[in-house]
Amino acid sequence: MVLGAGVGRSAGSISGKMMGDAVRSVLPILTVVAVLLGVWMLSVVPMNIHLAADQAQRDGVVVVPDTPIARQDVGAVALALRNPAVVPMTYVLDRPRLPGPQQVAAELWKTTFGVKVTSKKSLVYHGWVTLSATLLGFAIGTTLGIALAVGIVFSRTMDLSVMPWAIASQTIPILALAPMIIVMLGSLGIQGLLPKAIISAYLSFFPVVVGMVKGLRSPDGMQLDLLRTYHASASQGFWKLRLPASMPYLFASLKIGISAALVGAIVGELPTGARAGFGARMLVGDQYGQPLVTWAALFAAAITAAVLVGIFSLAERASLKRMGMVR
Amino acid sequence: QDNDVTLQLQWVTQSQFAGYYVAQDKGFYEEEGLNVTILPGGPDIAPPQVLAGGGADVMLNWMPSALAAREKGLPVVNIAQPYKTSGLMLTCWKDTGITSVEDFKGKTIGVWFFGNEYPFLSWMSQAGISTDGGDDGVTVLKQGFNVDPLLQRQADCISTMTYNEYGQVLDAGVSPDELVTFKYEDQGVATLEDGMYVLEENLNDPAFVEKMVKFVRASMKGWKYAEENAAEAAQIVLDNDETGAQTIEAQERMMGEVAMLTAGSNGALDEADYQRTVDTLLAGGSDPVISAAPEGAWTHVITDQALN
Amino acid sequence: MVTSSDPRFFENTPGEGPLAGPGAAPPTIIAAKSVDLTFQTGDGPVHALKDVSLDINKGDFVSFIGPSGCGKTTFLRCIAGLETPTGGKLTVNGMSPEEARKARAYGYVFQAAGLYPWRTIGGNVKLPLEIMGFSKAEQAERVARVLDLVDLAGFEKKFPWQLSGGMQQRASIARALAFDADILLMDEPFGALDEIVRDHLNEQLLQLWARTEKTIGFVTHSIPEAVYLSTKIVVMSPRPGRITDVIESTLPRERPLDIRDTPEFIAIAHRVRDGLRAGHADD
Amino acid sequence: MVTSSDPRFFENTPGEGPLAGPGAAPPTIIAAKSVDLTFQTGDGPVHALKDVSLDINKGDFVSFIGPSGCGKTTFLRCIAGLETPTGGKLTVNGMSPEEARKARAYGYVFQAAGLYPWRTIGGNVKLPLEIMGFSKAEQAERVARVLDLVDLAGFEKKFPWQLSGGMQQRASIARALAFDADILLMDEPFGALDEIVRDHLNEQLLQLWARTEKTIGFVTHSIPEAVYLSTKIVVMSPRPGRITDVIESTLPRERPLDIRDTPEFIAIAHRVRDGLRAGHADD
Amino acid sequence: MMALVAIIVIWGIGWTMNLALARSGHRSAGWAAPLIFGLTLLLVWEVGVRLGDVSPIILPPPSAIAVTFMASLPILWADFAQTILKGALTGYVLGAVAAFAVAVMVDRSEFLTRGVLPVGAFMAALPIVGTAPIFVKWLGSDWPSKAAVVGVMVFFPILVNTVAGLRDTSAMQRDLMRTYGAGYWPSLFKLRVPAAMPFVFNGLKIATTLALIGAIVAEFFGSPTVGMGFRISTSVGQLALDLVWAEIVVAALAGSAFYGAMAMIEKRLTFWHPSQRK
Ligand SMILES: Nc1ncnc2c1ncn2[C@@H]1O[C@H](COP(=O)(O)OP(=O)(O)OP(=O)(O)O)[C@@H](O)[C@H]1O
Ligand SMILES: Nc1ncnc2c1ncn2[C@@H]1O[C@H](COP(=O)(O)OP(=O)(O)OP(=O)(O)O)[C@@H](O)[C@H]1O
Ligand SMILES: Cc1ncc(C[n+]2csc(CCO)c2C)c(N)n1
Ligand SMILES: [Mg+2]
Ligand SMILES: [Mg+2]
Repeated sequence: MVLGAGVGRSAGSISGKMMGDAVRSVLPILTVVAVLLGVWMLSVVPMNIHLAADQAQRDGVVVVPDTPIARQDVGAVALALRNPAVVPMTYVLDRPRLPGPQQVAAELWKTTFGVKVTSKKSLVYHGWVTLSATLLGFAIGTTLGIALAVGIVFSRTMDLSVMPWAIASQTIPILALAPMIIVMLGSLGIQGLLPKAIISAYLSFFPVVVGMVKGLRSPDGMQLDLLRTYHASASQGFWKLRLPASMPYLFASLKIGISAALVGAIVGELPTGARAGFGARMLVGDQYGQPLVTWAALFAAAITAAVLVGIFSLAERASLKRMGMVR
Repeated sequence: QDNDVTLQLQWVTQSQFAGYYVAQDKGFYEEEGLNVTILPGGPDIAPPQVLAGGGADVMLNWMPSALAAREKGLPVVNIAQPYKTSGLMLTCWKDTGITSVEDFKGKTIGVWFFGNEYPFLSWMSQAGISTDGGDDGVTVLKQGFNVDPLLQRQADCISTMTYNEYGQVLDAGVSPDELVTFKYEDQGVATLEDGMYVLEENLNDPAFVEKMVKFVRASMKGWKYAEENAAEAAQIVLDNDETGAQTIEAQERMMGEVAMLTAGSNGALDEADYQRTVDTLLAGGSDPVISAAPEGAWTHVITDQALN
Repeated sequence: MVTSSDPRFFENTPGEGPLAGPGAAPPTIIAAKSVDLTFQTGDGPVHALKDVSLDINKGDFVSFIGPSGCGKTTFLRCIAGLETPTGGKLTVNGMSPEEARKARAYGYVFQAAGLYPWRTIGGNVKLPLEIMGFSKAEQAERVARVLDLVDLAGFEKKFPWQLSGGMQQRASIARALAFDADILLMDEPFGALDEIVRDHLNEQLLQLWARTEKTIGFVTHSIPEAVYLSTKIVVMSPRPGRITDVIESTLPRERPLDIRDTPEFIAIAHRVRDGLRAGHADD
Repeated sequence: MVTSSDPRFFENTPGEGPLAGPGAAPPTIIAAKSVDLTFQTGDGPVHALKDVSLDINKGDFVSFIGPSGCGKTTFLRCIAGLETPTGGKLTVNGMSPEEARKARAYGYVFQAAGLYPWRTIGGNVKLPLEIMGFSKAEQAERVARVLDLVDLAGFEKKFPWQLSGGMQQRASIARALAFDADILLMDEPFGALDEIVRDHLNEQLLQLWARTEKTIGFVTHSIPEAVYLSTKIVVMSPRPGRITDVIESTLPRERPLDIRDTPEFIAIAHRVRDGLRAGHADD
Repeated sequence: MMALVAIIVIWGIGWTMNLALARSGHRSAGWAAPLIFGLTLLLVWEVGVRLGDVSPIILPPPSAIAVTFMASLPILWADFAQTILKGALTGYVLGAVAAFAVAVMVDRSEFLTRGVLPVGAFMAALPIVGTAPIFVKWLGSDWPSKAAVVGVMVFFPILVNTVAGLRDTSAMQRDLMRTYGAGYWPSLFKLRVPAAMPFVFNGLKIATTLALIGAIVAEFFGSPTVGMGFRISTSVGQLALDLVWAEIVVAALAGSAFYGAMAMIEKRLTFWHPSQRK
């Protein structure tokens, strides 16, 4: 969790810092992405060479060794070296073990910009299906998480009794509980968005609780003592000390919470009948042997999360700056 | 409403369930005055559970799974059986040297679980092959939702349906010559697949029975239409697939294969098929899937009315 | 060791308390009887206060002086109800320190500034006023006034980390003065300030005290400061922390800065220094 | 405003630096020429140092005194290479402060103690010794010695938060003394200490300085302390932070405590006070 | 209706007991309060299921789960060993070591930090539903693929926390190191690593629950015929919900123990941190 990571400490000019920050981040990110793409490109050959060799042989190319079973015993790199002609094929397989980045990019492009956004083939359409459950779940989860954290910080009873069970709740594999939740809600007549949102909330509330408990408890002894000398009420202590002190933690929690909510919404799409959304795309892409569909949905989901997290980062910067907590 | 029927499928939208989608799309249900909701399934949906929870009125299920649920205390009853023949088979690489059941020993085999493992377990126990691994038994893998374990050669054989996964193996570029298949039908261990089941207690309600009569009648009409108009049926299925990831080629081929399995049935359960299924399940030796022949696990009440 | 004059000069007679009329002996506000406090630490208990008895009357200006670690901070915290003695009895206005705290009897200046980093200097000073429900106009007026008093006018909008150490300390003094508590407890408030500012603030503090009849508890390390400000100087000694001398000042209440050159002043300072030295010799 | 004597008394002649033989004028160690430093803050720049020029020779004991916020800490940090001036030139031992820092030329005592909370007092003092690769035996020996020097023997195993403010401050002094750097930079090291300990540590520091010929930069708010310790007193003034006076002490190097009553001492103190007061009047 | 009343009454009693316990400040409160809370929860569940006539194939009562649990110990143990000991722990250690190494590496340069953190965040948002099938395809059905899924899942929280922790030093603490002219390694081991510990443990604690979920859920996408995820999904299909819940109990116990162990180590290593002091 990013707890406390939000508190910037670097010295430097404040004016124009946000712009400068964004710009200064572009090059490093591009560099890291470029390195990862390079590694990815390189990995494609060994990952796919056996499949490509099988395919090539079926297409009439001479491959050594000349039976699939014999090739099983040859290392990927060795096989590639002995059959250089097959190497280019590893980048264009229909069902690769590891698709080339260009294949994923093409699929992403095609299903995002190449079709109408209302079409079932559009990732924008599926993105919205997933996103709506995510946002609802996130709202539920965050509200619940903050409420629990406040309860835990202010009530010793809740602190003692609830926290261990909140931890235990997270060790329960959600995918195992999900069908039961769906069935139970279904028998109560609740269908559609809400069941997915509940699973999403279940995954997102925990990081928020942990982060906010830590944040609400972050004021040091002297800061608390000061309020004691004023005989401030508990609610004043909350609004004037604990809440502002917890802001960096809150944003860190929100950023983790929103990714967790997205993962939850996707996970929730399987037991709700995998009809639409990123999760359904991943599943069906996997089941019908279309790895590109799966990979594209996977990346689309991660990009969505990155955008959501980015939005919170901006909000974080803006409000921490207003609070004088970014230097 | 009293005309509402909810149907729980046992997998995602595909031509395996074409009859129901066709009946819906062609207005057959509407003609009967029914308002039908079709719930797609998925890797995480146990139709009997949905039925028990009141989430659906009718479910599709494989008979072994339904009979096992009955033994577990969920009294489900087969009211119609549109699938006459089993489409389940094991598909193996030929180059593993497997030619007969005996050759399975020492091999790794992918099996679907989630209530779909019963036919395989019965078969193995009838063949006297242990499923706990070792040289004299088979190593069982819980198979995911695709045919990768075979393609990646992590398994020597995997479970496939004639109408779906087998085609996917071929789509991956594998030629049938490279494969050996074992159809459960041919091995004499076939069990009934994709029947319609309802809760026993509901059958005491005449209104429900009447609704089911209409439902089965319309569904069978849908099935027969689908068998005759495979391309159109496949297109209807495709239209109903909300994921947008299915292809028309795959669904057309699936429809063709499915039609061969449904062809022999008018919807009524054939008692002989039922008996063979029960016998297979009971033959499980030390580890039978069901412990005693079930009573009242099926009824002709609905089909008798629907088909006349 | 220097034996002290009896600190329990006035007996604490609660009935008489804050109600006593003018002319009568000023009522006892803070009464400590054999206060003990032991901290439990990883390697054994630390006896921070032992058998501390002291009466402070309304309008007293009491300085605490002593080697570092002798329990000055700890005792001040006990008075403010921030620490609970493990033995003895301590009353404030006839109530327990807890209750007095709840009646908002204290303004407290901590040894470190302890400003809230998310509030500007002005916002920090305003904090107690918000909590105690002053009107907006009153808040603004008071903030301006006390910031001016500590020479921080113009820094209202800065954040704490943009100020030097001494400026932060002054802001925290302003914060404690803002709401006019009856009892002011100050833990080395002027430690980080230079002599000139210190003199200035000393004068301001004396004026404030004379004007308002506040009761002040004041920790300092400076002997002249203690003598200049106090009506009563409490000398403490460490291990275990205890009072070794209580000196009643004979200086008049009216104190120009050059009182520091009078023989009387020097005599008192001398006695304090002797007490301090004795405390050190104990080690 | 008081015009200062020219601080650039000795011209900085690098070649002569630390190499100059005995008898020669002591070499210039720290040379600041028109150092400027401006902080950018949310509401406008703060001119913390403006046109600061100063030479410090080997073996000098230089005190910095001035109202809070006048840039004492900032200048000390510049010398230590912890802050980079935005203008002017600053060299230490002929190198940039950065380089001197990397050559471990400094022992630095910060205005706040800044002990590492996960280390005991002993562990904190040992830290620089570990980093600089002293032998285990040497480490133990030195830790014991400097802790004794600051009167903290017996607290070796305590953690920082178990000590009073003054004790923490002393621990941080011990830490800076432990490894015998050539240049000691101390930012109000004795601010939280009482007069007795302060006198004691002042004496110790003078002895150490006399014995080791260290060069010392020392920030203080106490005029007597500055006069008692220094060979050179630098008076600063705020807004913008600048040097207003540099006073070369005429006191002998040998300084018993009672030198503080001599007319010479009082005269210097007077000059410092005037300088300080002038700085305040500027506001 | 009756069930509802009974549930409310039981809940009230449990909560009152806890209130009293917390007020008393008794030393046993630390373990007794969650226990009472848990027992209350179980009782509510049992009574709710029985009075509400909930089918056991939807939600079995705790008593039935307990019986199954005791009867299935060998199965549960085998599954535990496969999923937790092999899959989750291996992945957890691999992910943690990798995250720590990358954090330390990246921490040397502002450039790399700016580049790696967003990319890491991107990785954290890869849902297990997508990654698990891919790793099963690459590494097979047995535990290595589960360890990989776990490794990927725990990598990011630990990375982010370690990076944040390595920077969570005050300006003065860093300046002190600078005045010593301390090189990279001394200031890493003597300042940044100790200062990072509270954060690192934050990450490690959160990662414990992730590791468990990851290892179990990944088995849904292919596994040998042993393992907690395998058992759960298979048993759901067989409507053996009591066994499902027995596995969930194992998961919750193992997860809490794992988390507790981390919290205990944290307590011992970061005793100096304000949040641990009181
Ligand atoms: N929280 C604590 N835990 C353990 N020991 C403590 C704690 N607070 C203070 N002490 C110990 O109590 C003694 C008195 O400390 P106190 O802070 O009252 O001293 P002080 O007189 O204010 O010193 P200074 O002038 O240095 O601030 C010291 O020995 C200190 O080590
Ligand atoms: N990081 C910073 N950002 C902005 N302004 C700063 C910063 N540090 C110091 N200043 C400003 O620079 C000026 C000089 O500060 P400095 O800390 O050097 O004062 P000082 O002489 O040490 O004061 P004191 O005696 O109170 O410690 C002050 O006006 C202060 O507000
Ligand atoms: C978790 C799970 N695994 C396997 C099946 C078996 N199954 C029954 S029908 C069908 C579709 C074939 O194309 C499949 C895969 C299932 N229902 N649920
Ligand atoms: Mg103190
Ligand atoms: Mg300073």
